Amino acid sequence: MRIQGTLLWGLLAPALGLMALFYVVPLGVYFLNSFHLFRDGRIIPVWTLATYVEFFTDPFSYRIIGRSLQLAVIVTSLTILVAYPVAYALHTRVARPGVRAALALLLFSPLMVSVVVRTYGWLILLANQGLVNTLLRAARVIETPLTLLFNMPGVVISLTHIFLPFAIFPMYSVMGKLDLTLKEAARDLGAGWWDTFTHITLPLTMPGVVAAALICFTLSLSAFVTPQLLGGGRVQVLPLAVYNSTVEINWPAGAVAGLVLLVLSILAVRALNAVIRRLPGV
Amino acid sequence: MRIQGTLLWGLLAPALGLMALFYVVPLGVYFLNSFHLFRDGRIIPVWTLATYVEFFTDPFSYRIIGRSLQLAVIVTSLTILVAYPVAYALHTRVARPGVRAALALLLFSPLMVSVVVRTYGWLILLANQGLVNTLLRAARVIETPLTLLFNMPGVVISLTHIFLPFAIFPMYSVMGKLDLTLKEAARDLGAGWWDTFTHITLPLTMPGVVAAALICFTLSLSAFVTPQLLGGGRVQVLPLAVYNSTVEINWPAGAVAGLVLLVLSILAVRALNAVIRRLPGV
Amino acid sequence: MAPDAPSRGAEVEVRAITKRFGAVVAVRSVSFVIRGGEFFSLLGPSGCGKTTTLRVIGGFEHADEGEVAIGGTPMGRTPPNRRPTNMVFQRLALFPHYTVFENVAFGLRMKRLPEEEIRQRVGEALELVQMPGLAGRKISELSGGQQQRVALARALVNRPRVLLLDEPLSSLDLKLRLQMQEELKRLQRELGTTFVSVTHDPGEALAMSDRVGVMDSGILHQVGAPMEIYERPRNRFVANFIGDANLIDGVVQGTDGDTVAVRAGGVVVRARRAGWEQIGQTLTVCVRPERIQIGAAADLPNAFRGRVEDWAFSGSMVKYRLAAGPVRLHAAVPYLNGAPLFQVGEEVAAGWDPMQAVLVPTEAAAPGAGGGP
Amino acid sequence: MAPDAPSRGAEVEVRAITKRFGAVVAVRSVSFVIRGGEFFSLLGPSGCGKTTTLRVIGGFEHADEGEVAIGGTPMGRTPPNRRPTNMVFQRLALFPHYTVFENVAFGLRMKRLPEEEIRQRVGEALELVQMPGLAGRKISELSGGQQQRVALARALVNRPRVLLLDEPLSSLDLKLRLQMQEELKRLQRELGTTFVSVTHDPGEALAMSDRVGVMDSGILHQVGAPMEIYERPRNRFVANFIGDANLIDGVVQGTDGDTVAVRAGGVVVRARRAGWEQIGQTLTVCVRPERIQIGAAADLPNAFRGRVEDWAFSGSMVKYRLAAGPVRLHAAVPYLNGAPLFQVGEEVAAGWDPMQAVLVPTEAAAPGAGGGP
Repeated sequence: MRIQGTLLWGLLAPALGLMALFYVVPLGVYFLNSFHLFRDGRIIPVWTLATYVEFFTDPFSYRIIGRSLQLAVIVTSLTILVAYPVAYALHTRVARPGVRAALALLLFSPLMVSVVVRTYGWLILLANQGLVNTLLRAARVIETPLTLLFNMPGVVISLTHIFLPFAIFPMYSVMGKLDLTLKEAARDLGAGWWDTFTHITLPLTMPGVVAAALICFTLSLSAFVTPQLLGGGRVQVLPLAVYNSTVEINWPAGAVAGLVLLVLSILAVRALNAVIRRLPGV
Repeated sequence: MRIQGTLLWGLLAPALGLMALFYVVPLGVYFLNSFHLFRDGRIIPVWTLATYVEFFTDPFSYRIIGRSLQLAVIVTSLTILVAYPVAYALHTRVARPGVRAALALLLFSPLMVSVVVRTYGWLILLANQGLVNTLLRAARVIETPLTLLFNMPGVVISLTHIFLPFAIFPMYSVMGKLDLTLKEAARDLGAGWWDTFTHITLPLTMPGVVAAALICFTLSLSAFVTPQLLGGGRVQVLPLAVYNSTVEINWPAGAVAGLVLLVLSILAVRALNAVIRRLPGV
Repeated sequence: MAPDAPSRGAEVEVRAITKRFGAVVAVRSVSFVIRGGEFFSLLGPSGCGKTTTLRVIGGFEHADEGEVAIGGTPMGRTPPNRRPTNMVFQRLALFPHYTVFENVAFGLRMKRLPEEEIRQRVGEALELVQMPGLAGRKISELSGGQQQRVALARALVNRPRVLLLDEPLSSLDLKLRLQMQEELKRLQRELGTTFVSVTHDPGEALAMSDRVGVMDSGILHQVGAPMEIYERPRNRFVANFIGDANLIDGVVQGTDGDTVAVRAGGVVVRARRAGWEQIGQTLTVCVRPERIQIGAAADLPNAFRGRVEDWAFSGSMVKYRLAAGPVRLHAAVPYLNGAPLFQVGEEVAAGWDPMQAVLVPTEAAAPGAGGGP
Repeated sequence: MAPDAPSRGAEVEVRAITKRFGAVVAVRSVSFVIRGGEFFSLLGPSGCGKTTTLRVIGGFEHADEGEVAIGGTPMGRTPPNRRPTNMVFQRLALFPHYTVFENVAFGLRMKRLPEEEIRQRVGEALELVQMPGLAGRKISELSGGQQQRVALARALVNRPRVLLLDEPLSSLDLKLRLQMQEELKRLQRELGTTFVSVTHDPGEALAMSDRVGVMDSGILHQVGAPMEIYERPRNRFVANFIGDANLIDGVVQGTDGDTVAVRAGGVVVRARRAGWEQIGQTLTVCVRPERIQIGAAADLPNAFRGRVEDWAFSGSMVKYRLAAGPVRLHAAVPYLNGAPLFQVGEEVAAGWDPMQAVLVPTEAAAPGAGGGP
């Protein structure tokens, strides 16, 4: 049953309007600033590529871009490595219903706690006088406290933790569609556990892995709160550059950084989509 | 095919460790602060309920809680109202593949743009001298500029926009499982478009609606960046209270507010889960 | 089967309808007439266009060309909710969130009938399908057969002029399917409603219908009473699809009274004259396996010797595969306890009464493709 | 069917296995022996435990009680990859990300055979199932029948002692299913491999198997050659499940030579003596519809008059439903062109040769339930 086209577009209108008015237009206007100039603490509305030239001739820009990509790659890899076994375990359903429910609650609970609350939790845990260092020193494993805060490791660990559910979701969903008799067939044909995993399960769940990678990579690239609060200004990534520039009323520089961020995201999405399309059985 | 329990728990260990070490423990430690005291700019490690008493006797706390719940309810309702027709339109597949792909890209693109960039886009759009007011004044619809920024409407609109994809996803997924012949059967039995929708489509897609509501409500409740940047300090919600208290080194007050936030989230999840369980056909 | 089914004239007229899905032509210029009070079946393999034809009648699809008239009124683009038809869907399409009662009542509620009348008519409909007392059940609590009955009651309670059934029994297992076939026939005879059924099961079509239309690749090959299409298939497709058939290609040698002699690879076989055959023409002799006699067939006009290649027991029959030179035959012999069996490799005599074999054109397509009444 | 199939002694021994899933007992103390080189079928309705039994043999499930021995070796908890069996799965379970070649080669690769040998054996296996030249195809590019053949080749290439087939033909449509039945029989005979098949289709089991085991509710009711279980069903379930059966409950009145007279609601019917019947005992006479003669049956020892309630044409047969007092009979009469038909309401004589009717116990369960040789 199909309803009339007119009625249908009527149904879509509020959403499309909202998207156009509050997404495309403001972004466009914001990005227009990138063609303006920032001098002596104010924006000069001339049309110029000067801000772009400044950005791309400043070595610091490349360090920020590199840092952003590095963070995204590390967080994505780590998240997938931790999340895949979890999705696999949930999928094979070894855990009894009670155990599974507890696991699911534990894994998806981060989504329920405000990022602010969580981030302050980590501050306590990872600080020089924090729980981890106190325990390690009490156990005489280390002498001087490890620097876990206001640097990459802290940001990486916390982002990995936040993105875990986002990575488990798509992989678990793809695994749910995996025909379990394929694994039985492999066993029947003489494959042990490892051969079954590498020849059947892993290749057939790759679409889920790539989807998870896509989500994690994009989210890492544009993560703002965690690098701001846990990075302590020492983890300079693009979203922070956007924020800092804009706070200093240097909207042109912020807009250029924002555009670079958008382009990187789009490139990542396209690359991973191309990978998905080449996977078998898709 | 089931693999051995030992091996399986081995697979789960990294994730469980990460969750325990970087989620349960820090949150627990952070929340322990709620039993301490903050006096004269420093934390006094005594064990007391004084901070709780202060929080729950201060009328301002209830205003913050009320404001948080109000924001969550309004944003959730608005998001569902806008997202349902979109999911429905995508589901009925009236749009040609090209149109559908364009729609999907438009709808899910907010996830690709850093929240910081997006928020600054809105600043431009909604400011007193911004695009909306300029256009409205040029068209002589209004005389004095509308206040769209640093108040509830701005925060509500931008959160609705951000959560749109999160609401469309579960509803679209439930609609995909809807047997289309049920709609044909209703038509065959004499139901027009509206009767088919109210008697068949809507009741059978309610699980998706409730799941979307759950996600939007929880996310709205703990939203931080948008209220901070677009609310201009005038939209006082719980995550901001946590942030502000903690920035002022008043960790006990922050912890209490954080706990209240967590409890509210859990209650919301439980309530909506109970609704889901009572829905027909689940 | 009710050979004395009341004929109320043309109830459904399908006039040269064609339906395309993109580049695929699902139905090609199909015409036929369904008489009032008749049990009509559209039969064919999956993808033959039978379900599309049914959906065009029901208003779920619109024909690209041609039109459908019900009770003499052209339907045009009338939507399903304003047609005098009701459908029993292939997967039943019962509303999972309603009880049995609410499912059956749905159509009456849409007509805004008074509660009293709804209650009474739903009760009657449930009795008609032998499901009284289960009105309060949830759909998920019913067995497959019970769900089938509810789907029937939900359609019949609206007293449609024409009931459309889309593979209504395909989800049931064998025993239940046979039982429901009998019940559908009983219902149809009791109510006098015109039934139009779609099925891929030749046995079901033959057993239930007053008339059958055989379709393939969007073409209606033949319309006729069950015995007619079984006895006198118009072409190879119909012969092969309805039951098992031995199709022997050969050249007409001559005629002799009612029979015609056909030479097929060294063997001469005889069949009933069709009237259109000509000497020297290449055509196909169609003979049903159960009409072939083996063992004591030496005195039949077209007996020959063959070797048993294989045999299989099917319960009531033993099916032999015979090789007679280049010709391969399937023969189905009734099996009685203690009946003699021929073994693989054994030489046997085989033959048939020529009046039990018919001629069909050799080419795959029908001579006057498009069929119709 | 190969009545001369080589019997190599007990190849698979199933010894009193019981399997529970939670509170449900899927298989109850089932024992039977499959001989080497035999085509054995487990037949029963869905949920009867036949697939569970097959999976226990293949090592996919472990029996809670009892054990399975293959080739004399108890299997214990040996996993599927170390058993001398291969399985053709119900939904084929072909690897969608591999080509036809890689699918068939999978088992050989797991054995780390040299590439040369793999290439050769895969080629042979594809020829065996008549699929040469398609080795490079993707699975999704194959038709249902071709996928079926690949699944067979993938299992057979490993040269298993025992090939397990789980409803191997259930996804194919009727014509293709009949063709694949013949081919499976041919393959089994050529290779001499022991085949164990599971099916819910009595026709398939009868046509393909050397011996059939009939299961229901986890119980093995009867094991025997196709004709044996059709002719001499051990109980009502077997009689009813294998083909159509008239089951007439009555009381034994007396015996007369080889036959026994049973009074059933005013009518006396005769059947072949079973040996265990006693005068005054309540039991059931089982007679197949195709063994009932109507019309000219007045001279049969147990002829009586009945009224035609309904009839249906099935192609080779006309099926009548007759009422003779309280007794209702199904009769299947061969249909030949021009054969006389009895109309609904007509009075006819009906009867059968008493030697064609057998006795079964009236109670639903078998006398010595559990069955097996």
